[in-house]
Amino acid sequence: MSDTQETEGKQRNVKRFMFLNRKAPYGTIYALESLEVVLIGAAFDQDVSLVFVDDGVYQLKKGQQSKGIGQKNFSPTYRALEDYDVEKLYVERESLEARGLTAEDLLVPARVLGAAELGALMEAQDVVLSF
Amino acid sequence: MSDTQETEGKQRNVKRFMFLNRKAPYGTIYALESLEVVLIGAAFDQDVSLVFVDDGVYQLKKGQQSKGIGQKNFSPTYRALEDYDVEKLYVERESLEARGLTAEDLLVPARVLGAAELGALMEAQDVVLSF
Amino acid sequence: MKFGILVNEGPYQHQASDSAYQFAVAALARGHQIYRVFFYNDGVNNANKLTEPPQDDRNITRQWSALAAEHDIDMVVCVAAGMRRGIKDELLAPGFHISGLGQLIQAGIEADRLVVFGD
Amino acid sequence: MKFGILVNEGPYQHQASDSAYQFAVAALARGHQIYRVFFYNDGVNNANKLTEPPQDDRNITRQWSALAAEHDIDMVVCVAAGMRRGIKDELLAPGFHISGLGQLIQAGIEADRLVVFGD
Amino acid sequence: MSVLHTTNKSPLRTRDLESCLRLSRAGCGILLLEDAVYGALKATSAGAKIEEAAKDRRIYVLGPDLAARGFTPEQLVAGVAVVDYGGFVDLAAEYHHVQAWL
Amino acid sequence: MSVLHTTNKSPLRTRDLESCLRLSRAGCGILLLEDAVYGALKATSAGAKIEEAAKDRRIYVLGPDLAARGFTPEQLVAGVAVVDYGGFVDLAAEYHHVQAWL
Repeated sequence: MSDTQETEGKQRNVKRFMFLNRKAPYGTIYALESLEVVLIGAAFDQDVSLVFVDDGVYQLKKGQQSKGIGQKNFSPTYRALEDYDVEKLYVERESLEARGLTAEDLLVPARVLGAAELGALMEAQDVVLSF
Repeated sequence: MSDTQETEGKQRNVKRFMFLNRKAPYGTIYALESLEVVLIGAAFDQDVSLVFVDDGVYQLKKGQQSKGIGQKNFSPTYRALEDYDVEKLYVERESLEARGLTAEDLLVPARVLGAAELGALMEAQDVVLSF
Repeated sequence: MKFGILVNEGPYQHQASDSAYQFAVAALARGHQIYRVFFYNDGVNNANKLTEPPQDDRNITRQWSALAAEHDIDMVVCVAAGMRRGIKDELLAPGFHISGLGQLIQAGIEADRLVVFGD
Repeated sequence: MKFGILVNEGPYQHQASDSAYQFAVAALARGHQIYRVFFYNDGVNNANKLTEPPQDDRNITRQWSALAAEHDIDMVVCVAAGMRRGIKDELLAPGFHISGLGQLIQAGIEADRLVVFGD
Repeated sequence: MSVLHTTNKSPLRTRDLESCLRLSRAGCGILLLEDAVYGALKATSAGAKIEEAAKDRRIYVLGPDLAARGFTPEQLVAGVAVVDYGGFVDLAAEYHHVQAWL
Repeated sequence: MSVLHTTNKSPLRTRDLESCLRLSRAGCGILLLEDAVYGALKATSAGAKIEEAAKDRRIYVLGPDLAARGFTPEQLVAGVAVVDYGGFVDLAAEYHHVQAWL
């Protein structure tokens, strides 16, 4: 990494990127295309967080079976994020509770944060990508 | 009309068409493109009603000045509807009240109906076009 | 029974076109007729023949074209909405054709039911 | 200051592209730089050179092209989102070019601010 | 038969379902499809409203949309019926007209 | 400076503003643009929430969007500032980053 710094003649640029996901899957494409950005973004060695708020928490719901609507079930890709070293997944507690869900309903481990903590996390970012 | 009936060899087909408008203008195109359907539809001599519910009532708000957002102010077209013999405009009372508006805030005369009456009107339609 | 279908959203971004397609397939399977599918608002983007989604995804445009060919369905792309969004004759996939909004009203008059899919 | 802009919706259907354009114009008027405008999701439809809205309406695609020409702005259409929606090289209006999602991340890294416009 | 109302937005995101319930009448049908299926889950606050509405209206949920989102019919409130696309077509034919709450 | 939040949906239609208010913090800025400008009107129920939020957050309304929709700054709740696109740019530069509530 220090090689890169010297080559570029400046401090290596690591920013805190947050992907803010607030929409349900399948009804719109945002969940899927957000995930596609995350996968590409993983190659850039930035500090990446994925946040699931409101209906975005439904993206991580276990047991999705989308054959009947003619769409591909892309939810297994969330499980592959670990292989891309994307490991910071956060879910808002209030959003889960409003939907009667718990961390056990989710297909990947995600840290559950209350609104106050999550708000602080949002404030600590450099770049927020919303879909 | 009876000429037409004889020519076509069947009873003339007059249906009750309702245009259901529930979205604010400018933020999305639905209000404008709904109005374009109404203008074309007027030539078909059907029984046409326009209904404004929820944020749709904002479509009729007086005083729209859209130059600053680079969009055309299309609200004067609602005033032209009369020339097309489109005269049945309905606004839901509950939607107006939730927005602190009265019939005086609207740029065209529209009949204000409570939810119960409007629900009955909806039931009496043959075709509902939603945008 | 004769169904008319109105599609107000483009492919992929919203589920509207998928739902409309599934509805049409099911209606035909039930022995009903599709009088016309009218594409309006961003719905006109469904007619773009250049669409090429990933191999493991459905090609919505091609699905509509195939259904129209098999069942001789009239698929109309609104000329005004299409002009606004750059969907013109040279871009149309098989089975789609461009016409005026009158075709939508006509569908409302002639079909027994008009079913709207949008956002 | 260097701004990056992300546009997630197509022209006309939503105000997102209009707002993004007005923001870009204002930023340039303030002496800022637009590092890149990235078109993603239905935002890729902004690049369609065939768009031809009514004469009394703005032509959003042409507005972007003119702004890019005047200020030498990099306008990137996402290749994957574009393929999915049929926005390919042959359809691109002047100033737009197709590239990968890496260009969006790069904009996040290089620009001082990334501002997102969508629905 | 009266109207078949359709609504396709999550009631946790938009207020479409509220308006549909306010303006629909006894005897009508309401079909929840796409993201609207979340509204009929026991676990959400919308569920109680749907259960109440089911007393004088017929509530339908599009099964393929429910399954896509990882839920099962058992997780729906009482009094709602699950249909597939063929069932949707049957309903559209059965009611006098179809009204979408977009 | 902390975050500039932006929200563009009418709070009478979606719940985006609620989430923005729930998750934003004291000292941040919130810019209402496009259809979100309706939320800052005195006449709507959202207005009271905005007025409350204005106590520890800076609330901005995009003037051109307000005018397009036929309303004037006088019709906004107390404590909100009206900005034009240039003002939006200034805010985006002033705050540490911009977060859109889509």
